[in-house]
Amino acid sequence: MYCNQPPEKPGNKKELLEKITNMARANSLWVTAYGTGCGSIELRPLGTSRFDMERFGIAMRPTPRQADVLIISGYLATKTLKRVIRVYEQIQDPKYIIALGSCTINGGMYFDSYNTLNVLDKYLPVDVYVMGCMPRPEAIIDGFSLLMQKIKDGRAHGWKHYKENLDYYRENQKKIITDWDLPDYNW
Amino acid sequence: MGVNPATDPKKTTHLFFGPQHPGVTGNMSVEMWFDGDQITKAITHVGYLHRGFEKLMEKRLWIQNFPLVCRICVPEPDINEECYAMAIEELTGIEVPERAKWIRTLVLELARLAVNLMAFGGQGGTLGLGTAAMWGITFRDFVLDLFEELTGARIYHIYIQPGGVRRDLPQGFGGRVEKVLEKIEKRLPELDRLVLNNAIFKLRTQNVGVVKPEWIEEYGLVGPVARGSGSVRDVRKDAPYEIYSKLEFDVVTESGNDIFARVMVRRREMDLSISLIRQILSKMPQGPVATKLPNLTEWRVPAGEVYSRVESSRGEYGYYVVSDGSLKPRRVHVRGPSYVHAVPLLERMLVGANIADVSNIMVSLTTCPPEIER
Amino acid sequence: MFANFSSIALTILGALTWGLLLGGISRSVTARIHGRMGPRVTQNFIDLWKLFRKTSSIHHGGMFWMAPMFRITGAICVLIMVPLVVGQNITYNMSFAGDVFLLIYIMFFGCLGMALGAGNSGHPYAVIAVSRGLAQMSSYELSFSIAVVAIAVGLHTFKIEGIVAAQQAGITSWNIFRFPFASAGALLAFLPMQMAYPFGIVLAPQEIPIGPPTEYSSRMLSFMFSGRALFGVAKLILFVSLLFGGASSWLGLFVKTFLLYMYPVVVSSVFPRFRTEQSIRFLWFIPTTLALVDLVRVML
Amino acid sequence: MIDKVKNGFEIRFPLYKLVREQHNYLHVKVDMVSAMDAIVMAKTSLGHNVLQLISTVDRIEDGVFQITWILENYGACTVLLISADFPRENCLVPSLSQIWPAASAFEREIFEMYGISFPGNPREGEDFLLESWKDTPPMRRDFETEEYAMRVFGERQPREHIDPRQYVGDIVGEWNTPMGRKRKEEK
Repeated sequence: MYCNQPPEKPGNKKELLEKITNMARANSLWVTAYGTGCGSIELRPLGTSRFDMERFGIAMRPTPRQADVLIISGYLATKTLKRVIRVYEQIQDPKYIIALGSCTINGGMYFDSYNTLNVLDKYLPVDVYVMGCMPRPEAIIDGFSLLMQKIKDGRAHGWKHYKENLDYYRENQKKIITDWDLPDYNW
Repeated sequence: MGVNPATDPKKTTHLFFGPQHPGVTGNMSVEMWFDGDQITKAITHVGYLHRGFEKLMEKRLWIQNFPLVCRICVPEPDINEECYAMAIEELTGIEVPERAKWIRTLVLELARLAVNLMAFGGQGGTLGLGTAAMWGITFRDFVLDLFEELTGARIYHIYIQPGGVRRDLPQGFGGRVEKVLEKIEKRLPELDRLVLNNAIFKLRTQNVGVVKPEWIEEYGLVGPVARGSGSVRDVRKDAPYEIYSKLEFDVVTESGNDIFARVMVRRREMDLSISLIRQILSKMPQGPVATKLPNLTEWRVPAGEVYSRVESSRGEYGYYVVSDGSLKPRRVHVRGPSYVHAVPLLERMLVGANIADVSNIMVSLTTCPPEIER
Repeated sequence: MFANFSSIALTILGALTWGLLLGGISRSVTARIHGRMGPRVTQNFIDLWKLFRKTSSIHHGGMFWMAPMFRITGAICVLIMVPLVVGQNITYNMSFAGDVFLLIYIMFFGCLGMALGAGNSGHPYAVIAVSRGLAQMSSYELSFSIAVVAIAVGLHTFKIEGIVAAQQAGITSWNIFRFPFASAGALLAFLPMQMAYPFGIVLAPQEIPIGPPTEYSSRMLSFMFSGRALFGVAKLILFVSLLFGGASSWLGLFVKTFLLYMYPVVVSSVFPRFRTEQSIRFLWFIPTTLALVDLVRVML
Repeated sequence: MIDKVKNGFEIRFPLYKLVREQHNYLHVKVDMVSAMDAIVMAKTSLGHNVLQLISTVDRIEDGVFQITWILENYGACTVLLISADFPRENCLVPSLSQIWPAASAFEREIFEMYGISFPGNPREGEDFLLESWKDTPPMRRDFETEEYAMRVFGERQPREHIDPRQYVGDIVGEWNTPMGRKRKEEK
């Protein structure tokens, strides 16, 4: 009942309040615990003593409902894409995507594979790309700090873009997922 | 046609465990039906990480496949390079210099130590003992530092090549390995006290996730899963490759059949790896580390078929390589140990298990999805 | 009357702040045990504000929305009934004779509300967690109730104020020394109350991510967090009043609640979880028996 | 040890072809009719009672699929590979899932990847690695993965190409080569 209506278009918020909230958002990024690819092996050292992402307020949340950030850690197989779309749409606004690895940018070494996406941007709005195969934990922290800066400046609106151009993204997604059985928009 | 009692919708609950789930090892999922707290049926779903490696390898040159094979197993990539290089050496007859063999064994043992550290802590992590997981991964970082110095990368090393290794050990590398080993050895007893001497850990792992000894041959179980059930099978001992025949060691085996026995096997394998690394460092000969290869862009491997085996931290790893004498391999089939552990064995073990023990069992089998799906 | 209301409002605000701050400190302490730096102490305030400002588009029926309110209500009720600082009448709020029984009931009430709301979300993990949580709650409430009854009977008062007043004759008159077995039972029941490991089966992230709040997000989650912070402080103050002689000054209150809060934090970072039936078996046998020992001793 | 296995094959299947032999390794090729008999014999009387792998090679030029069963003897640690050629058209291979429960998963994968059917496998046709695949089975030699990737995932953005000679020339050569000196003089 609730999943078949198009999403509300986000409006403009009050300026000062939004600025303060953006500061809070940047300093409390909760990540969905979903290791979509091999890059997730470097997310584990990221939590331990040497890198310790909790210093920046970054924490892992087990459910997408409570998270802000979805990390696409590497290539996406078509079977995973379906789940990732579902997870991404269940995250509440505002939400951000960080994509790790060269394979999300342009396919990387899997450019001719029959089962992995080439350009992630066509299917999901990526806020920050971290290059490398695989990116070192320092690089991932750098990507996080870039995202923080974007949020503070109010420039991280991939989620708005996704809602406004939902038709474009849906068309691309349905091209790959031939047996589309998800709701039109699942919240 | 009656309703299957295991999936009767009136009596059982249908649940997807993963792929977005913190308790699942990597990106895989288990679909299960449960009645109360007891699982009545489980189906493993894999394929979320399928990259079509075997197809891509048929489209690449022999040497171009080295960056691909190491990505088949994320926590322990060297085993793939070793296995693939062994298959090529078998087909072409390239001789590996003596020192290269020792270096390869050193790298394999370091990787095994790193994986076991992560798996040992991770077993505590699935039960809520986050401290053990954190410590295990921190100690693993020390080993990754060594890899970074030796190969230039933390995770994917691409260090082993046909006919040797990419470069010699840096100056004073042995001393730094020894330092790291001492550091790990000093801190392991603390981890032991936290995990193995913990009454609740024992309560959760003993007599849980039992692998019956007769399943070993029925399913073809390998590695710590088989050795935790009394098997003494270890490719390093039974069919020694590289220089394992020159090292002194006993196969680690436990007879508990349960998760605790598997954890103990991993723990003792760590000690074994440390002792093997020490032996390698003390006996390593001097000499060249690589054979000169022909022009790699026009390198034709003679036609033939070969199945090469290597013992990884999760068990026997096999590469079935077929060449038709052309520039590219005809077929490379990777047989990861998780294949039988995660699909048929897990489906069988979960029936009758408690819902709280799913990720516990899964981690004790150290299922690694990329090597199932490739 | 006005003074009463303003003191209640101040109590709630202060308890919320102190609860969030304690949460931040406990995250740091856990991080230090892991060998990390840990987050800022104020991290929980930032999280709360961020959650409060997130949009939410989830709807699972009326009970789903009510659940965090139940929890907050339960927490506030406990908070305003327990005297904070001995001797300062302004902090007595709504203390009355026989409030011990009401307290035990109300502590149950908040959790029941949570259970109803989480059950209404329809998520299978939430339902599993609710059944686990209720089973465990019925077992720790038993030992906790017996312990409280033992203390109340021993001191011949069912008023918290009276229980606190009876402990003012120096450190040896604290109930933890006068009723050691009942206190041990109550302190063991304190671990599952705080959802600390080894009794963390309700919020087990590796088994049922993450239990009742699975479907809660944004504003609902922020209410739930503040409810948890309030409830945590309420429980701390209750335990300090029951076992540790109450607080004779503000500083004493902070120190005592802080130390008591750190006990489950430290215990939970070195223990894995029990399974549901193991947890219930433990709670039915050990803390209940301990509490019963003192009850029988008092009765005789 | 491996001689005993070889003798067994010589007695029972005199027409077998020896592919490769080592002290703990034997690869034999039998015809498709006697493949099952060979596997059963290896399991019951030759001690090779553990199924490690079922693999397939698409020999499109001969019009056959070569199926290889890899059996191990855990006691002696010897490997036995039994290969057989099956015609490529309407390929049917007997299933081993009644003998080894683990065979079911291998056979499901081969069905998906090559389209080879294993009559007798109760779970054949369940999705294993792929989801709703409608093209040619991907591991067949006549399936072109790069062409498929271009068609479905779209071409990836071309990489900015830099000619190293020119690039280095721009930086260094400007001052050091005769051409560079000349260019400098012209400036």
